[in-house]
Amino acid sequence: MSAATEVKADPSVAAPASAGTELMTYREALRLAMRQEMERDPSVFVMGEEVGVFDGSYKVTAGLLDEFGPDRVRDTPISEEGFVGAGVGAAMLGERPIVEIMTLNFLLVAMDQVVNHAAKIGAMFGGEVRCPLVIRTPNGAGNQLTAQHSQSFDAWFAGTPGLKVVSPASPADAKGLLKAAIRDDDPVLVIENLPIYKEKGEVGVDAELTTPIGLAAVAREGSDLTLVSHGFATVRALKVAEQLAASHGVAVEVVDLRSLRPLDVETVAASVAKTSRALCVEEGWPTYGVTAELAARIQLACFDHLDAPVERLGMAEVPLPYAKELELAAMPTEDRLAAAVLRTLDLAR
Amino acid sequence: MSAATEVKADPSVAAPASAGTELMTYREALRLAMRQEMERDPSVFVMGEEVGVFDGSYKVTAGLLDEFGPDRVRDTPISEEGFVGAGVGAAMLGERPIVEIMTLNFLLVAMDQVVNHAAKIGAMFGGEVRCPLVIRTPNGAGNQLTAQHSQSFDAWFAGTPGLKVVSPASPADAKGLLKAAIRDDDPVLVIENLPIYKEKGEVGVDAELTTPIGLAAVAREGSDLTLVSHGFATVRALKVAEQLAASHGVAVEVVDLRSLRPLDVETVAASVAKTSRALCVEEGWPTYGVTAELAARIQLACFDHLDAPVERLGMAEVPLPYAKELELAAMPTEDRLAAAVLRTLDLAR
Amino acid sequence: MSTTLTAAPPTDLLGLYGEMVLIRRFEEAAERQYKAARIGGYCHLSSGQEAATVGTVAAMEEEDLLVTGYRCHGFALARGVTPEAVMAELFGRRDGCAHGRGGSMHLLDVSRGYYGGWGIVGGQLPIATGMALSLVRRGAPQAVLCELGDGGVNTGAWHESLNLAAVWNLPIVFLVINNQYGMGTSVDRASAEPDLFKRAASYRMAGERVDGDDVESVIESATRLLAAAREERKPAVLEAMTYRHRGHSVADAGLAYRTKEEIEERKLADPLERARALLNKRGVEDERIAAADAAAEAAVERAVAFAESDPAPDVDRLAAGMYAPGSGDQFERMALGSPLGERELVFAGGLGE
Amino acid sequence: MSTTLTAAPPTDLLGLYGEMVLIRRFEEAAERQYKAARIGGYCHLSSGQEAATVGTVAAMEEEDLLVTGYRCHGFALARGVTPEAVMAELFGRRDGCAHGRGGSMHLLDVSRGYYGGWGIVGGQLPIATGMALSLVRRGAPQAVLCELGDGGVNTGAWHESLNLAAVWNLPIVFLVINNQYGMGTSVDRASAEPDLFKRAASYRMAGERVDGDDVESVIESATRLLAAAREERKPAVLEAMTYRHRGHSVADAGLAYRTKEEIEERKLADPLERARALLNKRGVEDERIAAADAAAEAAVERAVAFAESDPAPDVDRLAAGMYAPGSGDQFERMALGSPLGERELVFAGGLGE
Ligand SMILES: Cc1ncc(C[n+]2csc(CCOP(=O)(O)OP(=O)(O)O)c2C)c(N)n1
Ligand SMILES: Cc1ncc(C[n+]2csc(CCOP(=O)(O)OP(=O)(O)O)c2C)c(N)n1
Ligand SMILES: [Mg+2]
Ligand SMILES: [Mg+2]
Repeated sequence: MSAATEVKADPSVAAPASAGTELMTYREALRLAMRQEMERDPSVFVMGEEVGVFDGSYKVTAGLLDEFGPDRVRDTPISEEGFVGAGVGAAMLGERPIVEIMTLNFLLVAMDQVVNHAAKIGAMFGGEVRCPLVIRTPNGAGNQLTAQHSQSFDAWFAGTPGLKVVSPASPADAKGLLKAAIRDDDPVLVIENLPIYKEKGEVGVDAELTTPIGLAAVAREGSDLTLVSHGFATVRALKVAEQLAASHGVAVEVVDLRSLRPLDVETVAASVAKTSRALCVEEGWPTYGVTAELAARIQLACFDHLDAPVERLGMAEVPLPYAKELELAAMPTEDRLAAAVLRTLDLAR
Repeated sequence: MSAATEVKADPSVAAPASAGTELMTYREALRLAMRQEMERDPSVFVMGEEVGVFDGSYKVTAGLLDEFGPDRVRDTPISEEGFVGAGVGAAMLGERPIVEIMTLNFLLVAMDQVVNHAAKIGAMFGGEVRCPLVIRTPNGAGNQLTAQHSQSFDAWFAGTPGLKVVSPASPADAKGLLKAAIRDDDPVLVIENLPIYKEKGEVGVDAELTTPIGLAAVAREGSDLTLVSHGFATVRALKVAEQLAASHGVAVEVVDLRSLRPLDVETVAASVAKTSRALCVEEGWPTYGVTAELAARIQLACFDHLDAPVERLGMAEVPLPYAKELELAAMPTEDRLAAAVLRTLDLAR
Repeated sequence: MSTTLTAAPPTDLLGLYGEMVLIRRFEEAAERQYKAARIGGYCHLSSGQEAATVGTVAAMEEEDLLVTGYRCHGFALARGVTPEAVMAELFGRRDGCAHGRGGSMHLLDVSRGYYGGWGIVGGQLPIATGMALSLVRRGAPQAVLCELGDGGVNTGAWHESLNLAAVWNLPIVFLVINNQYGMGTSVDRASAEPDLFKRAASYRMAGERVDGDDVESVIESATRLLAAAREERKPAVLEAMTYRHRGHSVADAGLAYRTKEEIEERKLADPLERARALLNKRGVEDERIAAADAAAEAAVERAVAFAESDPAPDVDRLAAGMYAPGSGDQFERMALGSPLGERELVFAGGLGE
Repeated sequence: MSTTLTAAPPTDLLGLYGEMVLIRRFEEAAERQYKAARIGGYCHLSSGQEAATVGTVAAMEEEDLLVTGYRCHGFALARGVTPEAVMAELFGRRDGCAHGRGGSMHLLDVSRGYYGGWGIVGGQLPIATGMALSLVRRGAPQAVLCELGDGGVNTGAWHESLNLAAVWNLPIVFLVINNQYGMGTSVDRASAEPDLFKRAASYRMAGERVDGDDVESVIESATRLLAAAREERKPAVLEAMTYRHRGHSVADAGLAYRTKEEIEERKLADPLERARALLNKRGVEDERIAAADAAAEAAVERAVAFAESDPAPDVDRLAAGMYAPGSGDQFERMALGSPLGERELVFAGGLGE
C-alpha cells in the first residue's frame, strides 16, 4: 500500500492482524500508534506542553522527539487556546495534528476552539473544508490531585455535534482507536485516563490494525446484568465482574462503549435485551453525565425488556477533595461498583 | 427590614407579594430585579460587554448606567475570561457581582473560570471562603445566528457540582430567580434566552418576592402526559398544550423546571406518576443534554408508573445552519413539539 | 461559483477604486435586503473600511491565505469571491459560497485561499496561526493575512496567538482594522495601550500603524510586511486606522456611543472620496470613474438578482457537511433510541454521506 | 489554627533569614513525607525561591491581599500561616488550613488575606484582578499581590488580566517568579519576549526586574510597587529572577531539561547562603544564625508531629463546604432518582448545612 492510499484508508474497517500481538502498557500502545502513523504519513505531527524535551508529562510521547525531531514533536508554551486552535488551522490545510492536552481539566481554557471552532467547520462552511484534528488527553481522578485536576467532562464533548469522541479501555483499543482517530477526516477527541496508562494488555502490532470508531465491544459475556462503561470504568467493571462471579456466582456482562460519539446504542441495547438489567458507570459525575444519556437510551430501546430501572454510578458529586479518605469515598471504586451491581440485582443485604 | 438583614434573607423563601403585580416583558422583569437588588445592597454591581453606554446588547441593562453610574454598571473589554474571573475575585471578598455574558456561546472562552474556579471555591478551600457570583446570559437559537451563536450548554453547567443553575421561563420567575440568585451565597448561572426577552407576563413587583432555587413549577395541569421543559421550551410547551387541548382534546401537564441544579426531581416524578407518560424538551441538543438526565431520573423514579418510555425532543444535532429553512427544520418548534406529544401519546397518524 | 481562481487583484488606483466602490454598493444593497427580511442573522457592514480591506488584500499574492472575523463581505469580494456567491450566502441560498450554511459572518472560498469568516472575537487568530505553522512545515513560500478588529486585541487568543507566531517565527501578518469601536466601546475604554500596534513589541514583533483610508499607503505597508513574513518568516502586526460609517450591525443605529458630528467629520476621510480626488488629481477623467461606479451598481444588481433566483438549500440534507464522507457508517448504530426527529432530520439528513 | 492574625513580618535581615530557612527546612520535610507516602497529589517545592517569596510578602502591609499559584508552601509560611496548619494540609488533615480539602496546591488563610493557592496556570490572575477591583469599589487603601510563574505569562488570562488592571487603574502587583523554567520548558522557548517584565509596556504599566535571590532588593522593589498600587492605583509587574533547586514537582528529578552543572552553578546564588554571608559581613554572630537554623528545624519537626496526630477529615461530611449554609433545602428535592451512593455520600454528607 502506498502512503497516499493508506492515508485514504477507511479507518472504520479493521485490517487483519498479520504481525501478531505483543504485551504492552496502554501508554506504550498509544506511543506505538503515534509512531506508526507518523512513519506512515508525513502530515501527522504531535504538539503540546512538554511532549518533547520532557518526554511528555505522563511519558506517553517519550522518545518521539529523538525519533522525529522538533518539527514533528513540538513543545508549546502554556497556551492551550492558542495551540489547540493552531491544530485546527493546520488541520484545515490538510495536516493531521495530534494535540496533547496534559489533562482534560486544561481543555477548559481551550473549550472555545474545540466546541465553537473545530466542531463547526464541516457544517458551517457547507462542507467546503474539513478539520482532521486529533486531541489526546487523560481524564479521571485518583492520586489526590484535588478539585481542579480530577475531572471528566466526557459528556460535554460527546454532546457536541461535529466532534467525534472515543475513550479506549484497553491497550489494544488505545492503539486501534488512536490510529483510527488520526486517519479520520473529522476532529476526534481521544479521552485517555491517568491510572489507566500503566494497564497492560496484548496489542496487535500490525500497522493497519485499527479499532472502528462508533463500535462498542462486549468485553465480557454474562446473562444477569449489563454493566455499561468506558475508559477506566471498564477496567474496574471487568475486575468487579470477575470478583462477583467468584463471590456471588453472578454473570455480569460488560459492554465497553469505546466511542461516546458516535454512541453504539445497538450493542448496549442488545445486551440489555438479553440481561434485562443495566448498571451504567463512569469515572466522572453521573448527573448530566455520560450515564444519563445511556439510561435515557436504554429505557427507550429496551422498555419492554427491563426488569428493573437502569441504575447509574459515578464520582460522588462534589469537587474532589484532597484527603485520601475523602477521595476514595467519592470515587467509583471497585467496592462501590460491586455493591452497586448487587443492589441492581436486588442481592444487596 | 434593614438592608443588612435583607442581605441575609433566605432566598429560598418567597415573601408575600404585597405590592401587587404589573404586566411587563421578561427583559423588563430582569431589569427590575437588578434595579431592586442594586438599591437594596451596595455590594451588587453589574459588569459585562456593552452593559453601560450601549444599554446592553439586548437592552436588558438599559438605563441602569444612568441610574447607578459607571462603577456599578461597568463596561468591559472583550475579555470574558478576565472579567468573569474578576467577578469571582470580587465575590470572594463578599461583593455580589452580576456578570452579563452577551450570549451563552461566549461563556466557552471563560469556561475555566466558571467550572474550574467559581465552582470549586467552597469545597476546595474547606468552606473558608464563598463565591456569591451571578452570571446572566441568554442561550438558544432562532434569528439565523448560525452555528457559533445558537447554542445551549445548559447541561454542562448543571452537571458541575459547586454551581447552581436556574433558567426562568416567565417574566415573574425571571425577576424572582434572578433576585434569588443575587441573594444566594453560591455562584449561580442564570440562563436566559434570546427569543424570550420580549415575552410578557404579570410580575409581582414586591422587592422581597423571590422564586426559590430548586423548586420546579407545574405551569399547566393535565392528566394525559407530562411535558418537562425549562426556559424558552416551556413557553413553547404551554402554547402547544393549549393547541392540542383544542385540536385533540388532550390534557397535557407542563412541568417548568426553573432550576437545573438543584434539579427538582420530586415535582417531575409526581407529575409523571399521575400522567404515566413523559416527554422532555429542551432548546439545545438532547443527546447528552438536560433531557438525558430527566429521562434517566424519571425512568428510575417512576419505573412502575410509566405506560411508555420517556421521550425527548430538542434541537436537531447539527451545528445550526444559517438558511432560514434549515434553521426552522432543526429547531424544536411548536409544530415539531406538537407532533412529538401526539407521538408519545400514540395519537400520531 | 467558487471554484475558478480570480485574476490577480488590480493594483492601479482606478482598479482599486472600482473594488472599493463595489464593496460600498454591495453593503448598501445588503442593508436594504436585510431590512426587506431577505437577509437574517447578524449582518455587519464594512462601509468606510474599503481602503483597508482592498489595500491589504491587493498586497496578497495569489497563494497567500486569508482569515478574517465576521465583518467579511468586503474581504470576500476583494479576494475575488463573486458578488453573486456572497449575496447568495447572505440570502442563505444553495450557491452561496458556504452553500447557505454560514451566512454573513462565515463567508469563505478555499479555491482563493480564503478560510473564513469567523464569529467569535479572537477565535480566528489561533487558527490563522496554525495555518502559518502548516505553511512552514510544508516549506511553502506563502504567508497568512489574519484580520481582526480593535476590540479583538483584548482577548486572550490575541496574546497566545501572537506569542506562538513569534516564538515559532511564522509567516503571518495580523491586520488590526481599527475602526475606533468594538460595538459601543471606544478603543481607549477597552485597551490600556490604545496604540494597538505597539503591543507587537511584547513578542519582539514588528508593528506599525497606517492610514487605513489611504489605499495606496495600506498597500505599501501590507506588501512590505507580507514580504517579510514570506521571505524572512517575520510575523507582524499592521494596524489600519479607519472608521465604520454604519452601526456595529444593521440592527445598531450606531449613535448611542458616538455623535453625529463625529460621524460626519470622519466621513470627510471617506476612502472612496479620497481615491476619487486622487484620481482626478492624476487626470483620470470623470467618465472613467463614473464607469467604475456604474459597473459596481450593475454587479450588485446582478448579485441580488442571482440570489433571489437561487434555490434554498435542501432541507432533506440538514446534516450534510457536518461529518466527512464515510462517517455515516460510524453513526449507524447511534440512531437507536435517539430523541424524536433525529432519525428523519439527522441520520437520514445526509450525515456523513 | 488559622484565625489569629500574624505579627507583622520581620524586616531585619536575621528575621528574614529565619523565614527563608524555615521554608527551606519545611520543603525538605515535605519531600521526605511525600516519599514516605504521607503526602500525595502534586507537591511543588519552592527551595531556591525563598528570597523572592519572603521578600515580596515582607513588603505587604497587614491589610494587603495575597493570591498565588500552586507552588505556595513558602508564600503561606511567609504570610504567617503556621507550619502546623500547612503541614496538616499537606497531610490532608482536619486542621490543615483548608481542612484537608485542598492539599499542597490550595493553601489559604482568609484571616491573613491569603486567598489561595490555585492550580490552573494563569487562573488566579483574573481572580486577583477582581479582588483589586473590589478594593477600589470599597475605597479600601490596600493592594493585591498576585504571584505567577514565568510559564504563566503566555496564557490568555495574563493578557486579559493585565489589560483590565491597567484600563481600570487597579491596585495590584503581578509578581512573576521567574525560575527559568515552566516544567521542562525554558523561558526563551516559551516566551517571544524573554524579558518578561517588558510585557507590562503593552498595558502602559510599570514593569521591572529584580534579583530575586537578594531578599533586600526584592523588598525594596516590592515595597515601592505596592505603595504605588495602594496610593496611586498604579498596577505593576515585578519579575523576580530566581531558580528552582528541585524538580517541577517532587515526582520530577529535574534533570531531563537542564544539566547538573547548571543546577550547581545556580546554587551558588542560593538566597540562604547570600543572606548568611551578608549577616556575617554585618557582624551578626554565627550563634544567632545557628539559633535561627535550629528554630526552623524545631518548628518543622513540630509541624510534622502535629500533622501526624491531627485526625483525618470526617468522611461523613464529604459534601461539606461545597454549598453555603442553607443550600441543603434547595437540594432536598434533587435526591430522588439520583445515581447510586449520592444520597449517602452527598445529600447526607453535609450538603449545604
Ligand atoms: C468572545 C466573544 N465575545 C463577544 C462577542 C460579541 N461581539 C461580536 S462583535 C463584537 C465587537 C468586536 O469589535 P471589534 O473587534 O472592534 O470589531 P468590529 O466589530 O469593530 O469590526 C462583540 C463584542 C463575540 N462575538 N465573541
Ligand atoms: C492551563 C494549565 N495548563 C497546564 C497546566 C499544567 N502545569 C502545571 S504547572 C506548569 C508549569 C508552570 O510553570 P511556571 O508558570 O513557570 O511556574 P513554576 O512551576 O515554575 O512555579 C504546567 C504546564 C496547568 N496547571 N494549567
Ligand atoms: Mg472595531
Ligand atoms: Mg517557572
